[in-house]
Amino acid sequence: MRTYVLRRLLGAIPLLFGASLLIFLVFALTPGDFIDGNINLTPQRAAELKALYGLDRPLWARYLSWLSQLLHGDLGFSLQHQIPVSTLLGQYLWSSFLLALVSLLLYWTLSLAVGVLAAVRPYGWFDRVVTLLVFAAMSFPVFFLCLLLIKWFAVDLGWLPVGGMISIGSNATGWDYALDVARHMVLPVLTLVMLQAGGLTRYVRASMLDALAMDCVRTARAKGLPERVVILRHALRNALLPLIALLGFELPGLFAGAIVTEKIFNWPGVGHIHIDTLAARDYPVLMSFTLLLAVLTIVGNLLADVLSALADPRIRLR
Amino acid sequence: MSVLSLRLPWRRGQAELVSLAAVGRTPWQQALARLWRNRPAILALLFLALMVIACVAGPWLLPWDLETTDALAANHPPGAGHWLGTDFLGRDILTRLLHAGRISLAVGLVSVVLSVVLGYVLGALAGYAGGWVDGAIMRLADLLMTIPSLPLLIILGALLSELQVAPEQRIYLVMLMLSLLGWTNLARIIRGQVQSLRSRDFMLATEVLGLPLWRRLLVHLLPNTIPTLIVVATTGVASAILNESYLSYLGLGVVPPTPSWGNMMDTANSFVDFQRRPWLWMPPGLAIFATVIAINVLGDGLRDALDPRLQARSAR
Amino acid sequence: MNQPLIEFDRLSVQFATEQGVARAVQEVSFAIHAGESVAVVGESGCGKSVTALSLMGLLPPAPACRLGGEVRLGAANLLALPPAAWRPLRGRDIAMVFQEPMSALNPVLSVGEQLMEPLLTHRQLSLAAAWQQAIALLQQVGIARPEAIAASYPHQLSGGMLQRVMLAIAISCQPRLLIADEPTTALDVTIQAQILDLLRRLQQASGMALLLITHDLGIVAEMADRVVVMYAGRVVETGSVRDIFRHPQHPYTQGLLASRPVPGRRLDRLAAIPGQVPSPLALPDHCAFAERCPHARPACLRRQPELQATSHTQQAACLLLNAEEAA
Amino acid sequence: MSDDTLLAVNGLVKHFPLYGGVLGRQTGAVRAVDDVSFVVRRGRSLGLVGESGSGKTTVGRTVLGLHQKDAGEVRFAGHDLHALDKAALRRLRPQLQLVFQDPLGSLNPRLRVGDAIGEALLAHGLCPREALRERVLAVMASCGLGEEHYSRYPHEFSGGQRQRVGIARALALQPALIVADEPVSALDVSIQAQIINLFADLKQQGVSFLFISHDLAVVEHLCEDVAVMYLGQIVEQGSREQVFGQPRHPYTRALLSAIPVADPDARRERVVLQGEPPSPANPPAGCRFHTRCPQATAQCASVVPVVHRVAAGHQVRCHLQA
Amino acid sequence: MQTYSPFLRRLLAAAIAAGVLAGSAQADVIAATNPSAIPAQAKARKDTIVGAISAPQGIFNPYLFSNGWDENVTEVIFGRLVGLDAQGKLRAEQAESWQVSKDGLQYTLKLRKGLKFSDGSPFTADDVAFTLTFLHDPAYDGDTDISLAKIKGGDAYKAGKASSVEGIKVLNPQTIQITVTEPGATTLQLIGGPVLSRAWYGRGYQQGKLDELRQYSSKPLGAGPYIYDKFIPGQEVRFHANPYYFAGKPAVPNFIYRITSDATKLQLFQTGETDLEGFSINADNIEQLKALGFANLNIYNSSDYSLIEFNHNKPALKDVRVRQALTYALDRKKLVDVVYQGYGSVATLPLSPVSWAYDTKGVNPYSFDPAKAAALLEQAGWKLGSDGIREKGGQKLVVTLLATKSLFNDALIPIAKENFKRVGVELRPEVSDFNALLAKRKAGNFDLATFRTSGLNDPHDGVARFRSTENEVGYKNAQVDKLINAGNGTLDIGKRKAIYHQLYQVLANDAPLILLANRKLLYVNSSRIGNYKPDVFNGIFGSLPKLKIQY
Repeated sequence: MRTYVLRRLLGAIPLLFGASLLIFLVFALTPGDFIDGNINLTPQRAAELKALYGLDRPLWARYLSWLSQLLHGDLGFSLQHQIPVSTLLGQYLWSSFLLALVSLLLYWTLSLAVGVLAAVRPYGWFDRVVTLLVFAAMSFPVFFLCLLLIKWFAVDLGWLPVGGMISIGSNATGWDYALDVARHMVLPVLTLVMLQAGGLTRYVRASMLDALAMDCVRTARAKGLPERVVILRHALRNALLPLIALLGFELPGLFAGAIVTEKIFNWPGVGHIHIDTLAARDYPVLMSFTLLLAVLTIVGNLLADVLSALADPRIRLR
Repeated sequence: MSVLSLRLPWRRGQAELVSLAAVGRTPWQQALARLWRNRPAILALLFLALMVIACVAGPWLLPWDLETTDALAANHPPGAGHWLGTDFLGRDILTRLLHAGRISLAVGLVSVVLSVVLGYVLGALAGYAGGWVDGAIMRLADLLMTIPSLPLLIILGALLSELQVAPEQRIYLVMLMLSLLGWTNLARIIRGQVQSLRSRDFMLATEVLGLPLWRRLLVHLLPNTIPTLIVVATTGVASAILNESYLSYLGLGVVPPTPSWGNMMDTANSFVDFQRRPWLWMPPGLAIFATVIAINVLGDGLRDALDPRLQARSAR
Repeated sequence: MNQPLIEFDRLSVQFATEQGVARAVQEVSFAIHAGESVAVVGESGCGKSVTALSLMGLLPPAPACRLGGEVRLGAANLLALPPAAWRPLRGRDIAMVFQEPMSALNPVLSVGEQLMEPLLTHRQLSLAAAWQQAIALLQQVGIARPEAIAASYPHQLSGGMLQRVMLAIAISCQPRLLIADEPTTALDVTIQAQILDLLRRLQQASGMALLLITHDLGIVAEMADRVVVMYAGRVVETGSVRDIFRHPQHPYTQGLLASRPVPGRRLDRLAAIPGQVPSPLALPDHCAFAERCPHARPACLRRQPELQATSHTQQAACLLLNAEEAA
Repeated sequence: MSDDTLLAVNGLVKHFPLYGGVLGRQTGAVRAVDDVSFVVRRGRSLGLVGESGSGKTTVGRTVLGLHQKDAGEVRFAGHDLHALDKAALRRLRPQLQLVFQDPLGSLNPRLRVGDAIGEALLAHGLCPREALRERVLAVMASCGLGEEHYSRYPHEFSGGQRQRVGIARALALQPALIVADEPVSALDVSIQAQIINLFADLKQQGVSFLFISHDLAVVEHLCEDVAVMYLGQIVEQGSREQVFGQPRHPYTRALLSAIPVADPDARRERVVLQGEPPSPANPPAGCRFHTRCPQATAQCASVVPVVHRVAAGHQVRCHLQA
Repeated sequence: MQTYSPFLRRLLAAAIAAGVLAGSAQADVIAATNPSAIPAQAKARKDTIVGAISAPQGIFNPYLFSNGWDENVTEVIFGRLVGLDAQGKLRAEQAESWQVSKDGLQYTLKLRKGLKFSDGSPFTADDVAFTLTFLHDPAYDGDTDISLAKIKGGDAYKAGKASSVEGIKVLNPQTIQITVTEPGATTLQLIGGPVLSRAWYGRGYQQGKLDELRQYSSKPLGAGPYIYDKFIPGQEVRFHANPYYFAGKPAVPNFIYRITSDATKLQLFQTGETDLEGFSINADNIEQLKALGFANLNIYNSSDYSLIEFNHNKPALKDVRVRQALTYALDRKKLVDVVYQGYGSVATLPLSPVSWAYDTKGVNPYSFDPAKAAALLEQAGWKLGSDGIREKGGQKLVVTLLATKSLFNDALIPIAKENFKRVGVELRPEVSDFNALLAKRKAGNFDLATFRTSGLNDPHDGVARFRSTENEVGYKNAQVDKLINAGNGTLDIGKRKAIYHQLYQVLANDAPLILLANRKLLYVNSSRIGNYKPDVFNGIFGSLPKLKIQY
């Protein structure tokens, strides 16, 4: 098991370098840079600034200096925000994480419950209704869903705030603060849950159907175990194995920020600044953030493998 | 033991029955018959066919021109002349809707075709060749998986305009980019399938029979991966259509004045239009919604029909 | 004869499939007495496994599956029981061992956990007591290092070992009937011998009845007291093991016995039964074996033969047994 | 080696490497086949008997060139099979065919059986396209399949018919040797007999078989020569009469006694072997069978037994025969 | 404006920040009809005004920010020495008065007495000198181009050849004198901007080293009406009233900038979360806002203009007749009507109609005239081809148009395509993000490009782009250069007005670009806020210190 993890870690190193090179090239080859986007500059001033930011240096030199910076643990300095990239990301990353984590927990719970129930009686009325709802939820364009929810719950009914993370000027702390944030989170979380739960429910249902068809489930029934035990202990535990790997893949998503949802709900998340920095060609932020996601993807893959190995004695005890 | 046998005894019985009852039918005919019995899937297919016909033929039959603007007829609600009303430039919504349908559907198809070709070829190659070829292709797939697609799309979109691509065609190139990133999923699936098919007895048999390589690949190996391909491709079209609407929302998709369902729905972004002019966003919204549902239902039906054991493992 | 333990009374099982109704089991009647070994023999698709599953209540629910007739345990008709009332019988009164021990055990639970489950459910033992009992059971089925085996997972054990574990699970609540569905088909010959030995010893020790489902006549000859021969969902012949092997009455039974090469007795050709088993979707109203039967008469294509006694221990379902009708 | 030798296998070794560790280096090997030698003579059949994991299937596949050997030699009709280049091997293919255990899995589900039987004939240029159908129908007829089966798909057949198709496919090429890997074990009893009879018919037409099976009764019925394998090695081989009549190796004896006999009165004393076969990745030192052998001595645990010739053509790998 | 992609809009807005929050001289006000409809949430905020802002990034230094929204924050914190009044004329703010020498080369500014930064420390001429010196620093990378002021010795300081800027002289704590090498009409605005405290920002400052100074971007210290409290990224910026503000402590104790987005700003205003908000102007929005009852709508002319630029390096577009033809061919009236729904006008001059220099007399208005356009193209040798597209020497008259995605362009592109087609010109629109558009334009890889200028405080700002030294698209005209320099070379409004009038006529005949539209702006306040008088040059900042909460 440990050698397995170590081997995977070793394999991730060239992948990381490849990713860093790819990310750098993609951004370096994009037309326009941080200076080009400023129409107020005279050509002379623009040239001075490009030299100041090192944007006039050859590609390889820029890559190498970025890389060596990274290897020293320095993510660089945001051109647009004039603060270290790590500080900048720190400001936004955690609210994205909060939003993503809460919706992740909710839609996993929901999908598991619904998917299992649907699989226990496949093609029953519950399954059919769930299938229909799942397809419906999967077929909504995100922004449309956001706007609809705002119109109903925030404007027409006035139950929930339109957007943001805290009430204006609020100095609440402790429980009041948590409550305030929770109230603001309801709609964006609802959106994300609706968007994500569909696919996962289908997956859970399929996996559960597979598991229910296993011989060992029949054995469990033949032993006279209560149906609840048969389903939860025998079938679900097997159905969870492929799902656990899926959980690992969610890792980068936790930090990527839901761009459209965050934007429309004014959630101060990282998806929000992502597009802004892109429009401004704030490369240090963009590259670091993209690389962060790449690292998280690799770690997520690794985690997925390790988690499923841990969950499955056939791999764990090989 | 029969490869198709499921583990439950009654299932095994049924699998046997299926094969005995359907005498004289090719596997494709069998699949069609199974599909035919799936009423929702057939309804979905019918709906899609109607949608395609309407989008292809509709704009010719309607009296309105796609691009001619008419400031006097701006923002008319649905009525006798303009059945679905007009937009802020006085263009007929129905005409634009159907025209947009052509584009959205074409975009969906094209991007899927591209990513499917890439994913299929690379996946099959990796699965069949094994060794360093497999290693290289799969590492490339790993690498692409680490790159989040959105920034890439934005950047590639910008690159495209640098290359002087005509705006009507740009969306296809954007979708090409999506394909360049999106093939990995299918490649993995196909690779796995090819690997397992390769070690199946009938592939060993082709070797023992001394069949030439091309025949082993084209007649024996690859046709058996087609069902998976069809299912993945179908659901791919649905997500491509949603992607297009998403990209158009971000200003990266189909650019006006060329209409697409995605950029038409953009109007919903204006609170006033959202509140007061539902005819602007409802038709494209419903079109996307219904089409995507129909494709998903059809995909589900195809999955059941083509390979009852192939599970709903589509990428979310 | 005294009251049988289990009595199948004209059991019928039909499956609704996409192509139509499959008549998997039709009008099957036979009884199992306490302590007796009954073997059900037949080829795949003849309904022998379905018959066994109907006893366990493990067939899919209606409308996918329709049941007819009765299966009596003592005085109770099992088929009339609600699902909740089934459960306490399973594993306690009737236990079952399946063909593939590797897939029949849950890969994510340790052998010990799976062994303790019926003890905890049916005998309400404490965890510690269940563990003790589990170890004892493993010893009873001839496993040398029971603690180590109990802590291991199915994939770490061989097929023979797993089948021993399955047997341990099956006997854990001292069932009155053990159903063994092709228990050794997946195993090698030398392991098969071990498991059959074990099965015989366990049965002798506990006095439980055994319903053995198999296609292997050799195993039947070694294990069974009585034999039920099934073909196309029906019982075609039943009798004591000696009757069946010495004086098979039904042409199918005769064909089965003749179609195996016998070690040490060289023949140039085997007496194969021509043709194949009919589809359960399209069973004839007459004798289902008629098309393959070397002795078939026109009368055989007219009606379904009934089981009739050919001696006081043997019954067969063949029109040829009635000389006048066959003529 | 006499003139009627069709296939000669000499000292064949096939190991499957195992990888492990952080860097994925080879850490061991499954010694599937270790020093196996036998001969199949023209017009005769060799039965290769053993339990699962004994390496009999690997022998079959290595003989067919589907696996690369690690050592030893496979000579088929005078050719060193593993020394041939790809094209030459392909030309030799029709001579050397395989029948599988799983009749459905060995047929391409998307190919009509007529095409499946005929395609290799075309590919090797053994039959002009115009005559193909005739020729295929003739082969099918010899395997008990009718014209109505020609354009059906594998899923439309019963197990026995599928196996007939599989045999017809091999037979169409008029092979000299057919490697039959457990060809009847997936079939029902009544169907098994039909297929066994079909093999008997083919033998009469002069086809030789390497018949791989765990079913001793079937082997005894069909094969003139028998080799018994245990953990990658042949422990005993000889003629049918020698191996079944005077088995010398304790394993062969145990195997024979373990077969349930379809006779309720034949209650015999049986040698029940203890334990299970060890893993071929880690075979025991000395005699590989010593861990389960009821007659094992101290010598057996340490010294590898050599092959003893106990009679003409009867060889045993056992210290007790010394 | 809500209908287009918010991030692109924000980007545009960032580039034209000054313009967005600037307004016209006279605002039309549509007063609230039903102040009692003010949402309870807003009424509950007794001591706080909430304004709206799009995307501040936290660089709250008036010379280091890179985005217009940060500038809006600094305006609240810093104030200026010299500002503009609602008519765009210079106004004394932190500076009490100024003098300019006859030759326009010497500027003397006198500060108000007792000026203090918000921490109570004195605000002196030395701080002004520090600010101007810092702007000349070689490491300075902000947007402000002090070199345009041509301060004597500035270049030497920047090149590291001098340790101070020669032209900056502190005469006494209240007076500073600036010497320049060229006169400039906009110089006073440039040197009269926000002032950085030397005591706060100058700690650790050395020539060429700005690292420490940058750190204070998140801890700003100024002398404006409000004091910075806290920035919650993505959420809001909070301020409280500055007791040392030169015009007296503002009446409302707290001010908050709430971050809003286009998709939901109306909803936020409607539910009372914001008090002040800007909207894109059109009949729909106005009607919707009027219906709320509690909103005061302030409508005024913006100072920017939109345009289609020609690439003068392309052979076809070098021909003035082609440029004129394309201008005639475009139905700009229709465009303005569709987009602004009566709240904008076709642009005739590169200038806002509110400017003192605005005079269209004798300037060709290029009214929509397809016939004339066709005639001009004929004259230029472009003959109609069989496919309806004109050609010359085998070359089709096909022009590309670079545009960003915006509601304005959503209308412009189909209209232009249709109009040009009518005169035999094929238009190929290309939509990209703003940054990419500018990069492409700079690379010369286009025929036409459309965008909007930033806010223009001085007529010079509107015409500087035509000067051959600054023009990036190949336009050269010696007479235009001369007139531009003359207009910037004097501060006499009378003289300048005459010069610009002549310039506008010359430019119109030359048609170096197609002027599209002058728009109006819509600023809305909840009627609970009193004294709110936004104008084009100051946005909300003109009235911020005087705001009061009346309901």
